[in-house]
Order: sequence, then structure tokens, then C-alpha cells
Amino acid sequence: MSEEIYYWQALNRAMDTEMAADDSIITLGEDVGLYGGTYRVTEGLMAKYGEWRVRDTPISENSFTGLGVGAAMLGLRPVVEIMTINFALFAIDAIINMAAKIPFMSGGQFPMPLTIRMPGGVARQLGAQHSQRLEHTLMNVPGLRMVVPATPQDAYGQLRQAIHSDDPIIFLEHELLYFSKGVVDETAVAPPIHQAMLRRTGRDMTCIAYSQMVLLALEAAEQLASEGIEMTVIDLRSLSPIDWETCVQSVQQTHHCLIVEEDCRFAGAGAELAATLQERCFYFLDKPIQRVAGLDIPTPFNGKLEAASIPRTKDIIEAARRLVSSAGVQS
Amino acid sequence: MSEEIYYWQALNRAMDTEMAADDSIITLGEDVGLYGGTYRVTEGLMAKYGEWRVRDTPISENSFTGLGVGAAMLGLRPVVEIMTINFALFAIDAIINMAAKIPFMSGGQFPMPLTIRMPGGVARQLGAQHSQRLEHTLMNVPGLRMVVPATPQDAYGQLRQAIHSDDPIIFLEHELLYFSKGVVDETAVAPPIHQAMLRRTGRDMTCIAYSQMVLLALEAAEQLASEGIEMTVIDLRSLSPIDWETCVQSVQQTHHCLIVEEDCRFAGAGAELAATLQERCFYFLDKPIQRVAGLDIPTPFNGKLEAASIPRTKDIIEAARRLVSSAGVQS
Amino acid sequence: MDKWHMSRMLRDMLRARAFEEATAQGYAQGKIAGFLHLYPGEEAVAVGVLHAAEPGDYVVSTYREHVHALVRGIPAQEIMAELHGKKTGISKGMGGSMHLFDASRRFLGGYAIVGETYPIALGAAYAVAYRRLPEAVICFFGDGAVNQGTFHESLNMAALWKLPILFVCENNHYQIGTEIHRHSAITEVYKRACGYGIPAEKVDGMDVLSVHAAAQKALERVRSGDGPQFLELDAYRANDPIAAAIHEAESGYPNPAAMAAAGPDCISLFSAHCCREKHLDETDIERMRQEVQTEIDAAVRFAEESAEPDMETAWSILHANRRYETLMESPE
Amino acid sequence: MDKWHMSRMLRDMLRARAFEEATAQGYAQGKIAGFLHLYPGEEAVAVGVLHAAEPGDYVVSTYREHVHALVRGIPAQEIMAELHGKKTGISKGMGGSMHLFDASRRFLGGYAIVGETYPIALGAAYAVAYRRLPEAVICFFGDGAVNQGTFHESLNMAALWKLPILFVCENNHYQIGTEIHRHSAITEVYKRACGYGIPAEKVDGMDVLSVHAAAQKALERVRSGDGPQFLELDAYRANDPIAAAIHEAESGYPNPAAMAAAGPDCISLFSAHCCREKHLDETDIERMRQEVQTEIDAAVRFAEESAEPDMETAWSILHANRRYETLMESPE
Ligand SMILES: Cc1ncc(C[n+]2csc(CCOP(=O)(O)OP(=O)(O)O)c2C)c(N)n1
Ligand SMILES: Cc1ncc(C[n+]2csc(CCOP(=O)(O)OP(=O)(O)O)c2C)c(N)n1
Ligand SMILES: [Mg+2]
Ligand SMILES: [Mg+2]
Repeated sequence: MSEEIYYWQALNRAMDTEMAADDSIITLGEDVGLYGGTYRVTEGLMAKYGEWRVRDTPISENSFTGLGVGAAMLGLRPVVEIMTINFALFAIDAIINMAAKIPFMSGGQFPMPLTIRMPGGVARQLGAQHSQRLEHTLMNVPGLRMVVPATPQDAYGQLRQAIHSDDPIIFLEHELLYFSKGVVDETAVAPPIHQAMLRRTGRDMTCIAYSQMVLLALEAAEQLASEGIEMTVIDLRSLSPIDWETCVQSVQQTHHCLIVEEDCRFAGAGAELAATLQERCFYFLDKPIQRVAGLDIPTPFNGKLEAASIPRTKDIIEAARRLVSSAGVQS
Repeated sequence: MSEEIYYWQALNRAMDTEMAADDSIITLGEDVGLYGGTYRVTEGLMAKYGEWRVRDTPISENSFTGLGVGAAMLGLRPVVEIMTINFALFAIDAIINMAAKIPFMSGGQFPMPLTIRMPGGVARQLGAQHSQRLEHTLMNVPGLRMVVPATPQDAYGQLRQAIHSDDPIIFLEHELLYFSKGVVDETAVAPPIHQAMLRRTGRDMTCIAYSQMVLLALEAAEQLASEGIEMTVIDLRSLSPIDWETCVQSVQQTHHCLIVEEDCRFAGAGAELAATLQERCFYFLDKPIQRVAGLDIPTPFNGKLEAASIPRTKDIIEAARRLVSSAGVQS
Repeated sequence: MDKWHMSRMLRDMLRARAFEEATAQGYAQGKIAGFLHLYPGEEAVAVGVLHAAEPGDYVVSTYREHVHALVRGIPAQEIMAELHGKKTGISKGMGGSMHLFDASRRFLGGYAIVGETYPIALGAAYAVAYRRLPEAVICFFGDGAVNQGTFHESLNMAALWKLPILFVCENNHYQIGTEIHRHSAITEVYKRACGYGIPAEKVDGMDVLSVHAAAQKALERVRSGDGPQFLELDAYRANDPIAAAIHEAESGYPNPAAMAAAGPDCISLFSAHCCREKHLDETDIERMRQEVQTEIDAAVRFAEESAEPDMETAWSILHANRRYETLMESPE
Repeated sequence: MDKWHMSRMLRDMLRARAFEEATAQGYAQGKIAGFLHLYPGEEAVAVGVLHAAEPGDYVVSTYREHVHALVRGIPAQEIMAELHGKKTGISKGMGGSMHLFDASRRFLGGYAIVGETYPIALGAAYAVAYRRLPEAVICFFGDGAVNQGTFHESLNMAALWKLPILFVCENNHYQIGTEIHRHSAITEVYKRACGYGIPAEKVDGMDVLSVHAAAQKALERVRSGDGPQFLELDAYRANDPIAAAIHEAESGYPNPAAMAAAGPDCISLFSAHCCREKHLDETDIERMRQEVQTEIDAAVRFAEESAEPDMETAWSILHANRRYETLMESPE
């Protein structure tokens, strides 16, 4: 049952499994059909399910995302693919003011079984306009939920769960993850969709990360372990809601917390993590919570500058060393 | 020279003064011309400066905001009015991906002397779609700056400064402030545009607020003073960049910090404040930094629920009392 | 059209007018708050179009939707209670004037952000077309709303996939204070449909019978798979003293007195027609007026006497859809 | 058109092709990274339109803009250096392939988000019209881009205020992998302009002379205050072995072999024309080819040998506009 496959393949299988089981599931977006999806996620689905269930759209992000909202009101379970999160800036009204608010404004009359899939983050030299991270924006929207799978297994499990949910869910992928590999057991019972996972436990400090940054955090943890620093790595898996219990428990044990995010630091996703955790773990913390985050600069095109504008494994390692070193502690 | 006027009048005078001095300043938006602006800010300007400088637009937020961007590239200094921040969701691509990034992506060739004015926040029973707060979203955009005047004097001074700036600036007003009154001295030298101001000083705790919430914080401070709790109130005046020095200095003196924001708490503007201040003031804090913020719920239409969904003066007072009380301190 | 239908239509027009008059009054008394967008003068549009609709059809509307909701069949008291923010309102007091929804009557909502009705209608029609049902989606919008980008995007997709949508433009010539020739390069709105190959027609929106006939024809085409259709209904704010006073309340709109030149009010027009054709006489109409006033008065009482929702209700509505889901804790 | 002009146009077409071939090579060698959108096959469009432009005109383009930039006069080496992310690039290595800008040549940028070119052009044209200058703004976009809402919004405003814009649709029949009849309800793109009353014309985009003539006529109208004009240029990706190989690299696009049916390549067409008319002969053309190749080779060397920018440069660019402003500390 378990097999090593790509992240995109895991998503593709989740789509296929769900679509085979329920004909109210449709998917739409630019090039999801004939061409099979920019990152191959919808490969083969149009041939199997026809063009009404797998719909290639014009470049009209606001309206085709809104189409998903309207179709969900009639009981379909649309999976809208926005080619990349950068284009979601055009669809932000449909997401924030329609999908997230209709269930509430209608007094609960209209559930919103809508999944919006899109990759976010900095890929490789796509320039400032194509390097958007938008998680902080979508976290701040009550009524919306957001998951951020880092592994093929989670991609598979969480996509199936998202499709089953009657709430609108942002399913945030990452361009650099599509071609990462991992074992996927399709028969495994998936953990609850918003539960965080301890990917590694270590007594000295807690590192909280999500999506692509989890891989870097784990790499850093290896290296740190060889230096004698034992770092717990929490993969959030979900940014809205956040599984605070898992985070709080760990930080209360390790007394040190490092947050790693690709989002720009200023008002990024990590800000909420730090703000709430300092509140809930204040008396357990030996040092202030630290953030390793993207620089507050539009992403430079030049490859070296681009790489330096978001966290690298070495940035995590250095921050971790500083955090657990005895230097710098006052009073 | 000093005169008590409405907030909207202060904005109107700032516009008039600047437009009279520099014919590269234009303003545009829905009903800014003939009708004089939804909140009267552009009253009288069309008659004085003509329709090319004061332009009524169709309901096309994305493109008329983008128009401002293009015109700024040719050296005009457009002041775009978006009728309310709720409609800025349509213009978010023009703001985030165009205005904020063009100066950088062009290697500095194109300055962006663009001001985008709009009121945000919860007014009175306008329903969930018309109660957007978007500050966190715009804070996270490098290349963009954002000011949040709370008084007529600041409205006057900061609008003039924003128009003079060659960076794109979000000028965030508040629907409930337009008809607040205050003394405006047009000849006074304005403090630097992003400088925070101590509106009141007190030894016991620091309250940081912005826009409409400053008025509530000051009201709370009065009441608290009568109970013997002396609260410093910092009016941020700017959300991007944030004047950290002013905040840090105060918190290091009072050892207690309360942040008040109308934004939804989860991933709101206050998260960044708490995250950075815990980092910079950790060893000075007696208690965790607290946030008083909007509830994480779409704004209910019902008036009482609406009022309860955002901070009220009494919420600030209660949070302040809890913060400075000796109870609850562990270890 | 027979007498029975005519009198039903006239009754709905009178109900609509009485409802909005009561609304304006409640607003003046401070019992209704928020933005209030009223309909007097345009009743022939809602009544003409919605009397041509089937129960299986879907309706999508804007913030100016009280009358669409009423004519669609939502009880006046549930709309009025919603306007008062009460728990008995159709949206439990969470939506308000600009956000009326009714799942059972296929009323897909009032939307306060100009331009949102198109994608909602598009999605509903997509679902209908996918299921091959003989249902239509009616999408209302104003003349100012056609300049929003979603208009263009949605009309293109609707035409491309031949979706069952009737696009209905209520052209009252104003976008708040901006007259149509100052917001649109082309003031004959129906011509906008040419860019998508959508059949379009301009109809006198003050004449309920013309509206009804045009809507019926267009809806038949929509239901029989001919793809989207487009109607521009030329309408005016009421040339009627009470309606005029109502509109005065709504800031920014042109002085209704100036609108007088536009011609007689749609209700007087239709009443006169019914009398001329001897379907009804003045007494019948007066009786109708009294009946609908009784209904609306009761609705206002109901709204005023209803309880307000509490915060727990609000939270439970927000989380209603999570009922069967495990979000974080593993099931034991 | 005289011999001199013809040969300048042919030379620019050859430069363009050579430039993109070199770009594709650099990409294959891993020296250029990111998304790369190439132009071979469509040279007649850029050359025809931009040779009709004046130095005072403004140009707004998309992510497929290398050739627009080159023909507009930005030195090949500065474009190539930008594609390599070097400090000597036209945008100092901060923009890259999809974001070429040149203030001095009034090149208002390449935009990577489909639909952004319209509002930029709108704003530039607004500034020109306000200042009553006899300048035009040329706005390029693809056939897929016409379905973005900004198209509609911007065309309406451009027509409403009679702004000096030449809208140029490069119709290559594809939006990545989606053919035009699958993304647009109306496949004759120029007909989209009818909804705004903008004069529009469809021209053979493979014939540089027709393009040039049409653009010249349209630009004259634009500059003389007739308001916006619209050109649809029917073009195809190159039916040319090297160009074909280049397009293979760009994922998602149709197999160029399938495009062969579209007819001969625009460069062969124009070369043949020049020879037939005896403006040039094969030897002239071969010499030209060698000259432009020398230029492009030098550009590649320049790019490869240039230094990379550092982070300090990046920060200083970000803050360049704050030079004269006091942000926080009061001046002493
Ligand atoms: C996106 C957006 N922009 C602006 C507004 C503010 N607004 C409310 S109604 C209105 C005018 C709409 O005019 P029209 O579509 O003609 O409808 P009418 O009100 O005349 O029925 C405007 C601009 C809004 N609600 N949404
Ligand atoms: C808003 C937006 N959506 C999607 C994309 C991804 N994308 C890049 S090019 C392209 C196709 C554009 O087609 P067309 O306008 O015909 O131009 P062409 O590439 O054929 O020259 C798409 C969908 C984008 N860049 N921006
Ligand atoms: Mg109107
Ligand atoms: Mg194309």
C-alpha cells in the first residue's frame, strides 16, 4: 500500500480518489484539463471525468474563483486551482468577501464546500511579482481555513479532508515541493486536518515551521544534533486554525522557541505565532521567541540575492545556536 | 491659525493646499468630483481644479488604482480614493504587485509618488462585507508604506507628507473619524510622517493603538487614572514602517504592554507589534504582552453583536486592570 | 395575460412599495441602521422578471434587493426582521439589509460589493448545466456595475460554456452620484453584450408587461439550452412623492424631482392600464393597497417585537459547517 | 516605404530572432533561470508596431517583452545582462526576464501578471492627455489576456475619456495550452472593442508591412486626439526549426510542428519580399545576419562577464525614493 511518490502525484491521487467517489466534485482552473495542470496535479482527470468536471478556464481568476463559490452554494464541491498564489491577488474578493462570508451572512443557510488549491512561495528566479507569499492575509480572514502540507502523505490526506469539508479551505502548496518525494500510504487513517505534527523531538528548543520550511528545519536539526543541540521540529500542517496545544506543550518543555517562515517577517504568519506563544508560554520562556523569516524586500530576480532573501538552512542553524547559547541573557 | 475642524475638513484642506501648489497632483475615485466625495474629503475640488485633476471614475477599482500607478510613472502625483477599504480587495493586485514592486523591479528607475486614500474599519451596521480591516495585509508588503492618522491635525499633516513622498503610501482613514473634531494648525511643522506619538504618559503600563482605537484608549486611560492606574498611550500614526524606538522605550519603562487594534486578532496588525516587542523588551516585561482586538468572526449585522465584535473602551479598561494586577503572575 | 396574473403582479408592486416605505420609516426612526438601498420606482423590473421565473430558478441580487427577495416569496416579516437585525430575520440578523439569503427559495443572496453577482450566477449556472437541469439563474445588477471587471470575465465564461443565465441590468442611469454618460463609454448597456455574442435587448423597465414578456421569452431560451441572455431594463427612480422622499434619504443620488421628467411612476402606469382594460377598478386597487399595508404593518410589528441574536448564535453559525469534522484532536 | 526603412525593419527582425536564440541557449546552459517567454515567430508584430512609434511614445508590455524592449532601443547587452540577473542589467538584476524597464526610452515595463498592462497604459495615457501632449501609449497583450477584468475596465475608461492608447493584441491563438476557441466566447478579438466604441481592426500579424501601415494609421489617430484605437494582430509561433526548438523549451505551448500549417515564418516572408522588390539581395541579408549575430554574441559575453548585484544594492534601490524624506526621527 505504501509507495514512494512525488508530492504532485499524491495530490493527483487524492483528486482522483475523491472524484471517483463523488460526482459533485469538480475542478477548474487555467490549464487543469487538456494540459493536465501546470504542476501535473490534475493529469489524466479530464480524460477520465470529462470537461464539465475538469474545466479549463480563461485567465479570469476573480470570476472563476467566484464560480467555485456559486457552484458550492448549489451543492457542488469545487476544487479551484489558481495557477500560483500570485494570481490570487485578482481573486481576493471572491475568497475574502464571498467564500469566507456567505455561510455566516446567510445565517448558516449556505455551507461552502470549496477548496482553493494554489502554490505559494519563492521558487527559482521568477521575479518579485511571481514570489508572493500570502498566508498572513488569508489567516486574518474569519470563516476561512488554510492547510499547508509539507509531505506527500499530508498532501494526499489533507486534500481529501479538505474536499470533504463544508467550510471553504485554502490548500496552500509550494512550487518547490511538487517534485519532492515521500512515502504515501493511501490506506492510512489521516490525522485531523488541522493537527500539528512533531516531526522530531529534542529537549533543547522548539522550532515551528510549515510547508517547504519544514524540510529546511529538519535539515538544520540534523546538523544541530551533531553539535549536541537537540531541536524539536513542529510541522504546523495548518495555518488556520493553528494547533496551539501542540506548540504550547512543546515550548513549555524546551523553554526556547524559534519560528521559521518564508513569509516576509514584518506582519508575516510568524508574527501571530510569536504573539500568541509569548502570551501562553511567557513564564516558561528562557529567551524571547525568535523568528527566522523572509527579508522585507520585494524578491530580487538575481539568484543569489533571491536565495538570501528567504531562510536558508544555515540561517536556521545560526538562529538556533544563538537561541540556546547562554550568551545574551540579561538580568 | 489654529481652528477646530472636522477630520474630513482637515483632509480637504490638505488636498486643496497641495493641489494649489503643484499641478502634478490629481485625485480620482468614485464620486470624488461632482458629488464631492462620499465623506466630503474632495468637496469643492472639482469646481476649483477641473475634471482632469479631479476625476470621477466608473466602478473599476483595480484599473483606476492601476491608473494611478501608471500616471505616477509619468511623474504625476495621483491621490487615488478608494471609497472604502472593502472595495480595495478588487484593487489589491494594483497595490501589491504593481505600486509596491515597480520601483524595485525597475532597478529604481521609476519612483512611485502615489497616495491611496481609503477608510477602513467597522462603522455602524454595514454588514460583514463592508467591515473589512486590511492593515495586516498591506503591512506585509515591502515597498509599501501605510499611515493611520487618528486626529484632524495628523490627517492634515500626514496627507500633505504622503503626497510629497516618492514612495507609494496607503493612507488609511476610518469611517467613524471623519466627523470627529480637533484643532488643526496649518502652519505647524508636522512631525516626521512615520513617527509615533505619546498621547499621554503614565508609569504603570503602555498601551499601543492606532486610528480610531486611539480615541478609545485615551478614554480608557482617563477612567483608569481615576482608579490609580497610569497608562501611557502611544498613537502609532504609522503601521509601516513602525516607530519601534518609541514603543520599546516606553515598554522598557512601564514593563507592561497592551496592544489595541480593531483588526481581527488572529494574524492582525497587533501580532507584529507583540512579536517584535516581546523580542526587544523580553527582559523588561513583567507579564506577557496582551492584545485587545477584534473577534475572529465576520462582522455580524446586528448592532449589539457588531459592537461586541470589536474593542470597546470597557474591554481596554478590563484588559489593563488584569495586566497591572499582581494576580496571575507565576514563578 | 389574464386578470388573475395581472392583479398578482400589481399586488406585488404595491407590496414592494409599501415595504420600502415602511423600511424608510424604520430607518428615519433609527430602528433600522446601516446602508439602506431602496427600490421605489423600479418595481416593474423585479415584478416583471420574477413573475416570469419558475420556482426551480435561482436568483442572485445586489444590496438593493429587498424587493427581489419579497417578490421571490420570502415572507415580508422575515425580511423586515433581518433589516432590524433580529434573530427571526431570514439571515438570523447576521446579514442585514444588503445580505438577504434564502436557500429554500433559491435566493442566492444580496451582495454589497458591486460586481459580485456575476460570478455567483456563473457558478450556480455551471452547477445547473453540469447536472443538465432545465433551470435558469437570474442575475441582477445596476448600470454602474457593468464596469466592474467581473462583468466581463463572467459574461465571457457564460457565453463560452452556454450557461443558463439571464443577465438583468436595472439601468436607473446613475452610479450613486455619477450619471451613466460619465461612467460608461457606451450608454446603451445592452450593447456591452456584443463582445461575447450574447443575445441582448433593451426594454422599457417602467412597463411591467413589457418586462414580463421579455423576461419570459429570454428565460425560455435560457432553459432550453440556448445559453445566456441579456436584458437591459430602462428604469427610473420613482416619480412619486413618497418614493421621492425615500430617495432623498439615500445619500448621493440625484434629486428625484429632477427625475420627474422621466415620466410617470411604474405603479400608476400599471394601475391605469388595469383599469383601462377593465381587469380591475379603483376599488379593487384600493382594497389591495389596504391588504398589503396590513401585511407590511404586521411585518414591522413582527420585526420590532422579535428578539436579538446573541453572540453564541453568531459563533454557532460561523462553525455550523464544521459539525462532522475533526479539526485537531484525534478521535478516541 | 523606402529601402532604408525596410532594411532597418528586417535587421530588427533578425536581431530579435538572434537575441531569442541566444537567450534560449543561455537558458539551456543554465545561465539564465526563471520563466522564459520567447518571441520567435511574432517578430513582425513588435517590429511593425514599434517602427511606427515615435521616441515620445510610451510602451507597456508583458512578460514576453524581450523583443519589444530590444526594438524599442534598449541595448541588447543591457537586456541580456538583466536576463542573467547581473548588476549591469537594465533593471540592475532586480527585475529579470519578465520585468524590463527603461525610463529614458519610455519603456514602462514588462508585467508578469496577465492583465496589468492595461491599467498602466491607462495611467500613462491619462498623464499625457492631462498635459495635452501629442504622445501615444502603446499597450501590448496576448489573446488570453483579453479575458482578464482589467481589459474591460481599462478599455471603458480609455474610451470614456478619449485617452491616447493604441491597444495591440498579439493573437497567437493560445493561452499557454488552451486554444483561443476554448478560452474566448468570441475568437475574433478585435470585436471585443465594440462594447466600448473603440475603432478596431484585425491585421495579418505575419506581414510586417501590413502591421506597420496599420499601426502608423492608428497611432496618427491616437496622437491627434481621436481616442484609443485597437489592433488585433494575427500571429503564430514560428514555423522555423530553431524557433520550434526554442518553444519546446517553454512548457505548455502547443507543439510548434503543429503550427507549421499556419504558413511561413514572418522573417522568411519579409526577406523574400525584400528580395523580390530588389531592395536587398541574399548577400545583403546574409551580411546583416552576421552583423546582428556579432552584436548578440557581444551582448552575451557582456552579460556573462558582468558582476552580480549585492544585497546592499537591493536595499538601496528599495529605499531610493526615500532620499529626501524624514521618516521617523525629527530633524535636529
Ligand atoms: C466594488 C464596489 N465599489 C463601490 C461600491 C459603493 N457603491 C455602492 S452602490 C454603488 C453604485 C452602484 O450603481 P449601480 O450598479 O448603477 O446600481 P444602483 O445603485 O444604481 O442600483 C457604489 C459605487 C461598492 N459597493 N462596491
Ligand atoms: C493573472 C495571471 N494568471 C495566470 C498567469 C499565468 N500565465 C502566464 S502566461 C499565460 C498565458 C497568457 O496568454 P496570452 O495572453 O495569449 O499571451 P501569450 O503568452 O500567448 O503571448 C498565463 C495563463 C499569469 N501570469 N497571470
Ligand atoms: Mg444605477
Ligand atoms: Mg496567446
